[in-house]
Amino acid sequence: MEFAYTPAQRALQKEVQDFIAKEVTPEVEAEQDEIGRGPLVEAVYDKIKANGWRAISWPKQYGGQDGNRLDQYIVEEEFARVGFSVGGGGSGAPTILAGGNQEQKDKYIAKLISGEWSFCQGFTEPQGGADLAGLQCRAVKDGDDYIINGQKMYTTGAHRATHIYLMARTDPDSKRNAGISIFLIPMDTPGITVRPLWSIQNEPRAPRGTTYGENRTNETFFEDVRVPANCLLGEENNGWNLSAMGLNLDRVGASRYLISVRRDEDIVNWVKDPANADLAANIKDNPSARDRIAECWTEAQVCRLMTLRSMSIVEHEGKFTYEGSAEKVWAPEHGVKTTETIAALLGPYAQLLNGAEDAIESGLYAHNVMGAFQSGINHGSTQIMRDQVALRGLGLPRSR
Amino acid sequence: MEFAYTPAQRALQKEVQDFIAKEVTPEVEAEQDEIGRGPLVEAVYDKIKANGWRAISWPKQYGGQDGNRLDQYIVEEEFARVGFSVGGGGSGAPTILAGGNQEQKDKYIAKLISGEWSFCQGFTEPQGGADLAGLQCRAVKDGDDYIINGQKMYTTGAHRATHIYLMARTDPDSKRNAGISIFLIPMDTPGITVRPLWSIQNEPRAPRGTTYGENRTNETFFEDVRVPANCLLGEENNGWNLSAMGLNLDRVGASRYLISVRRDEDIVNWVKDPANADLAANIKDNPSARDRIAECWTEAQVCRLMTLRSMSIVEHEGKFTYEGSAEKVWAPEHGVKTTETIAALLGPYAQLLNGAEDAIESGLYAHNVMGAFQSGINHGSTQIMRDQVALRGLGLPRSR
Amino acid sequence: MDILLNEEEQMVRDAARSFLESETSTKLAREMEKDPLGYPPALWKQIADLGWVGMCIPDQYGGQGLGLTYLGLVLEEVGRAIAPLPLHSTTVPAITIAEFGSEEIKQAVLPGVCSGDTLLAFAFQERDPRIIADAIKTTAVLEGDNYVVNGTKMFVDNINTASKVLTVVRKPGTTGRDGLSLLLIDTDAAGLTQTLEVTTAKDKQGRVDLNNVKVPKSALIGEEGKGWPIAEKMLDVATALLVIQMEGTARKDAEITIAYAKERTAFGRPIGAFQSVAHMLADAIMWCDGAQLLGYEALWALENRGNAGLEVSQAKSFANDRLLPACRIGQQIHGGIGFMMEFDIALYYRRVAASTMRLGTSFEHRARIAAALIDQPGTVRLGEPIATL
Amino acid sequence: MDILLNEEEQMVRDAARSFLESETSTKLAREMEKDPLGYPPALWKQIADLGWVGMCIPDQYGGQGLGLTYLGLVLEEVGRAIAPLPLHSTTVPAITIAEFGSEEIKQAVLPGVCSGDTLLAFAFQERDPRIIADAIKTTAVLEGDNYVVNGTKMFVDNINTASKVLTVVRKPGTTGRDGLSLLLIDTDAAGLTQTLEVTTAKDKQGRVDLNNVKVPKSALIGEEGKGWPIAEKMLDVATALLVIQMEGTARKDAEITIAYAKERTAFGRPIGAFQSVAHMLADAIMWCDGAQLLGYEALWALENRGNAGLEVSQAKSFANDRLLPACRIGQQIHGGIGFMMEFDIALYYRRVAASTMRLGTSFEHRARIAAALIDQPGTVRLGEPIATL
Repeated sequence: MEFAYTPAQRALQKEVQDFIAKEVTPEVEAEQDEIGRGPLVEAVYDKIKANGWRAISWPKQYGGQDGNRLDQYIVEEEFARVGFSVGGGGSGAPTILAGGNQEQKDKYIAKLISGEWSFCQGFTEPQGGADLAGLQCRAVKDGDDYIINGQKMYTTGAHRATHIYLMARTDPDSKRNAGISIFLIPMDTPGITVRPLWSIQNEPRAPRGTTYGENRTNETFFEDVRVPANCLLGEENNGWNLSAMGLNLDRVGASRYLISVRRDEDIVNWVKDPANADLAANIKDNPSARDRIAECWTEAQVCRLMTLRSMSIVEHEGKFTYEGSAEKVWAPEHGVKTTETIAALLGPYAQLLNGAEDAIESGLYAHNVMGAFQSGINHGSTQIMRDQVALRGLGLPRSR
Repeated sequence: MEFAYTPAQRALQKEVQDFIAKEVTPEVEAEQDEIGRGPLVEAVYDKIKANGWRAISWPKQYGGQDGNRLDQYIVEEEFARVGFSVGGGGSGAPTILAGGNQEQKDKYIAKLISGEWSFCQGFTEPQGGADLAGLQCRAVKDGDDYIINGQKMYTTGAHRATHIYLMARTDPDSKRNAGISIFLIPMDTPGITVRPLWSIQNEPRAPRGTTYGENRTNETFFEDVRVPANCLLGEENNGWNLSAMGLNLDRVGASRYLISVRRDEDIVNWVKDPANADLAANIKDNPSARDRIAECWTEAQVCRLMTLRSMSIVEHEGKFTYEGSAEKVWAPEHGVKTTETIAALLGPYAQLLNGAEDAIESGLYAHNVMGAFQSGINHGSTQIMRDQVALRGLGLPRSR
Repeated sequence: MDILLNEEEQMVRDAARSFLESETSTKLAREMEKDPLGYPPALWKQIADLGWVGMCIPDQYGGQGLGLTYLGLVLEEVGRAIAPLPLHSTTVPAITIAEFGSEEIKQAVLPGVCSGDTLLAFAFQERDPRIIADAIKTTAVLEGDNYVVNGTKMFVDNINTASKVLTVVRKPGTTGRDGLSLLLIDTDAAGLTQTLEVTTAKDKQGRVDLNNVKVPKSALIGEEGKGWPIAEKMLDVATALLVIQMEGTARKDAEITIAYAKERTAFGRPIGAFQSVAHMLADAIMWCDGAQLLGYEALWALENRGNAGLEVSQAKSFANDRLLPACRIGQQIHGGIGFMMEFDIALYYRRVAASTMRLGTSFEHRARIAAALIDQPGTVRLGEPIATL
Repeated sequence: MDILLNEEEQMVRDAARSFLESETSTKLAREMEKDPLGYPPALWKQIADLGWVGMCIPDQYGGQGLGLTYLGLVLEEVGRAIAPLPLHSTTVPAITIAEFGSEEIKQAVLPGVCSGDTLLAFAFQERDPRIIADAIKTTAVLEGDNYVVNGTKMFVDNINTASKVLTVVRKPGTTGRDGLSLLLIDTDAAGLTQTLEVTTAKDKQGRVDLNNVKVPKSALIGEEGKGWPIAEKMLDVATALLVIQMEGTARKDAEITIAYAKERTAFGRPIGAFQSVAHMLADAIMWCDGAQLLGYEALWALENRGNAGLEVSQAKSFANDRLLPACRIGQQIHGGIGFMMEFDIALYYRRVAASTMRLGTSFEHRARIAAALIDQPGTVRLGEPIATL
């Protein structure tokens, strides 16, 4: 039971903080806000990569440092706080490492963790959200190739990604979970079309740091897309198991943690800032508001501790039973609670979006109201996660 | 849309209030607290009966006044506030009126609504709580009689009741809901044994007015209990439908309403009472406590309005779809919330039970913590009630 | 006591619903979010002709002289349909003028309101957005026959199309509830500038800066310096009507979601067959019911009793606390699609979210409830009137 | 950073669990509720011999000199087993004496504590039960070599069996945090009377009336008038330990309920197969996990850092708010049987309910958290230490 970082971990954290203080200048931040990943931002990413920080916990042979997950977490947290995503490999690379053949590992992993390549996820379809097993996108073997037809929804980042991590049905007679395979497909393959889906954060655009502030996701269409057989990840018809692994890994970590708790820190710091004395007085001097802020803060600490528990389990090379799912219930619901509590405290100001003259913090809190609930839907709804806690954690019988 | 009583209703309410001010003397209250229904209390019940207040909404032919349900509600509320139960007939008489034959109506109803006779409920068994349909108590036809064997749990009041309203299986081959019948049986029938089940309110005894403050319920055993066939209510094997009707009627009304909201009033009045200035200051002057009290109060108003909605539906001779079930979700959950909120505000005093020297209000709030949750369990749990709202109110598919 | 709608009330509601179902749509609501006016004048004229704008205005000024509950039923339908109409923002000041204005002002203003020719707005909140008297800093100083007004009003709904704005002002040197007055200010007065905000509802709330604005003495509603009870009543009327309007929106959101839960399948059955989904929807409907019951009672009490502040604050704090979660359940059950700009359910969510933040936070309303319950002598009893302080 | 238990910690926990499983039972717990002492002296002697009482007391006084987290693990098991042992109430003042007492007092008192011969109690709360300095009204006046103590202490746990009670007193004329002192008072001193309360836990909390009680000067712990930091630390230690003890009880309650939900059938299947029941149980376990994680961190911070008030108040407010509902879920799922006196689940519920009410309400703890977060300069960040004020 050790609740503090080791001196080495502290030193790493400090090193990253110093780097950020020096490199993430107001100019870089302005570029982030205005155009996203422009030249200044890319230059910072290059330096991050040069420092080996994108892939501390990855094997050396793929460009990592054979380091541990907690060091990676420390680095990720610091960068996530300034809007940089340095979790090398996204959600695709861990699955390739676990389930790919050597050729695929050699081909993809180094490029993914360096950030040269990136995946978008092609799981959900118009007819199915949570129930991935009901998917209809088909991949039909044709000689040494597969021919793919279908439509994917919410392929976030598809317009920037180099590849798609696609789930398709390879056994047309299979029901539900069986008969599904994963394909790794370059986005420039002929027959792939990406169309934007604009979110409620689009007009006006949510400020940086908004929970689910993405203004855009996509629909991606596959029309007779021909790919070579080596695009198949792992065994044919084993995609369900591979993807389940990816989803599990997706539920814990710095970015998931921070999207649920950033507003807890923000509101306290906003209230304390003498520059806001005017509007914040109604919260700062109101015991009832203070009580609710303290309640949210305490819950945020539970989010933090649940995340650290997961990190500790990984350190021990232990197995998750329900802990990851519990985090994915607790943290999103907490994020919503804090968001709505702050909105209730700010009252009419919590309506004002980015660009409103009188908006607080560029409309951050108002945009958060529009986005926060999404973290309880994406990557496994809180309902499904509670089922998992009950089923795997408590050993209760399946309710279906 | 009329949210006030008519002048006639106000006058009735005033008449009852005046009666109570005069008749429910401190001596009567002391007797209630010490021995329950002693001679003084019985004398008041006799006067209540003489005033016709036990059965305003019942047909004149059975001793009622052909009055309306809202008048009955007005009277019931006033008496319930001082611990008198004047809802004539309990939960048995309405079912007999609806489903009994003329002989049974003539035999039972007048005596039930006058209070001369009373029923305890024999529904639940050791193996089944919510799932009444799984019951095992058997009634076997033997000539003109039935012979009954089985065991009933939570037969509250069985040691005082003159009769039991018993649910037993008459078709041994039937599954679940079918094959169940209702019997009306005198408690002094040979073969019936009543054993006390002591509740957590027993040592020490909960003070009057505690939500689920009953110190005792019972197990009732039936060993070769022989009853004549005319004890059967309605048709053989139709007991499920009859009892469902009774349960519906049981979910609304003054007593259900009051057990959920009494503490909302009590805590405000306790805080305001100058005699409590000492201990109440920490609540009275604490904006955070005031905020929570106001929140509970507002929810209590919703309980009140849901009850009035039900009364209005009855006035219109309308049909309930989900409104009764909604009340039975909302009000018990509210009662628990208020109880726990008050306990959180009172802190250590909310531990002190009846008889503790420093107990507040004879330990009312502490005993309420031990009892309040029971109102979300008895007569249909909140889970089952929410199912009903979804199924009948919203037309959602059955989840089983 | 019969809290259900009577036949006449049902008729008004049904008529409003069928009119709005045929004449408006969520498509129109979205178009109006981008429209500089924010409402279609022809539709406004139609509802004025139907008598909705003048519903609670006495006949002699062109109105129907009906009680506030009727207007509530219409606004519930406006909320349900998300009809882009400045009805709430016009009727609230009009009702206030009808109750407290001079005969001269009533004759000058109200017929135009009832006919649909004059749009109004009302302005109470300032930079400190609390709905208490202390928050009023905007000053009015009498100079000759004019008041000279200085200050800033915030969150003034539909200020862009109003020709007059009923504004709460303070005599310099006064504090608290003393010294407040209400002035009906021309929106084209020199020194008055407006800045529209960008809100989650994408409505037309604006900031109004008043810089030495000259307002004739005759524009005073009520007596000078004794405006607090008028302002409070105006806020109470505005708040109760807003509750019932937002409840209409939230209920429609829940109904759409219930229908979706019956149709959408996952894991081989309609998602509404999952107990967790069914229970969420049961909660959503019960929360709408609670807001509706409290809202109706508040409107009824405003119409039939003097002080209905308790009922109003109960209704708004409950609506704030429960209707956003009710709509969040809609989002949760719809999944990703509810996050998409073009999908209707997001429109309902945005609207209700914004309404929960307007006209007083739950904390403010509960502070008012607590003061009514605790800070005056005597005991309380549910169902008995309790005056706010 | 590794927040899981290490091997040594696991061993301590496992040993405590297996000892208590073999030596205690809920039957014993119920018997002790009616017993005048409230605990079995033989069992107490056994755990003293195992070193539990002196776990955090330095070796030179007969203790084991281990950190607070180890005692926490033992008390978590005591809570889990509902073992009727005055361990919490004795170790808290003993630890305080070991940290702040004079050498003379330590030598006089601690060896007897470690051996199990001396039971202690501690007394902070008064009629105004808030855990703030202002609530201390009990006075101590130095007259010659004795303090003369007058006042009333409330909710003093296991006062009936303690031979000494560590009592927080005030110098007359002082206010707030100034002028407080701690005195170790003999419970058989003339003028000290105790009155046991009747609590939902059916434990031995008592009121202590002090009427001109003479206490020798040598009984002072720390410096006269500078007792607040000592008292605060004592409360923090007591609170963190109580959190983890009550979490042990609540977790066992949840485990019993989970087992019940697997066995008990309704409508043709185990009730745990109903999604609503499954989700309730998932919540109960997550709430226990949250209280455990916060509780462990608070104990760790008390052991390893100076000011751990934030962590303590986080843990207690969360435990108060969530562990009673966790046990209520146990009652809800058990149905009527949970309301019966003789059924175990009611025992767990009563115990946790009482613990949620002791040593500070959620409102008090959150006020402390808010002050730490808001009322000092600088920014906050989760995971970084923040001192309470």
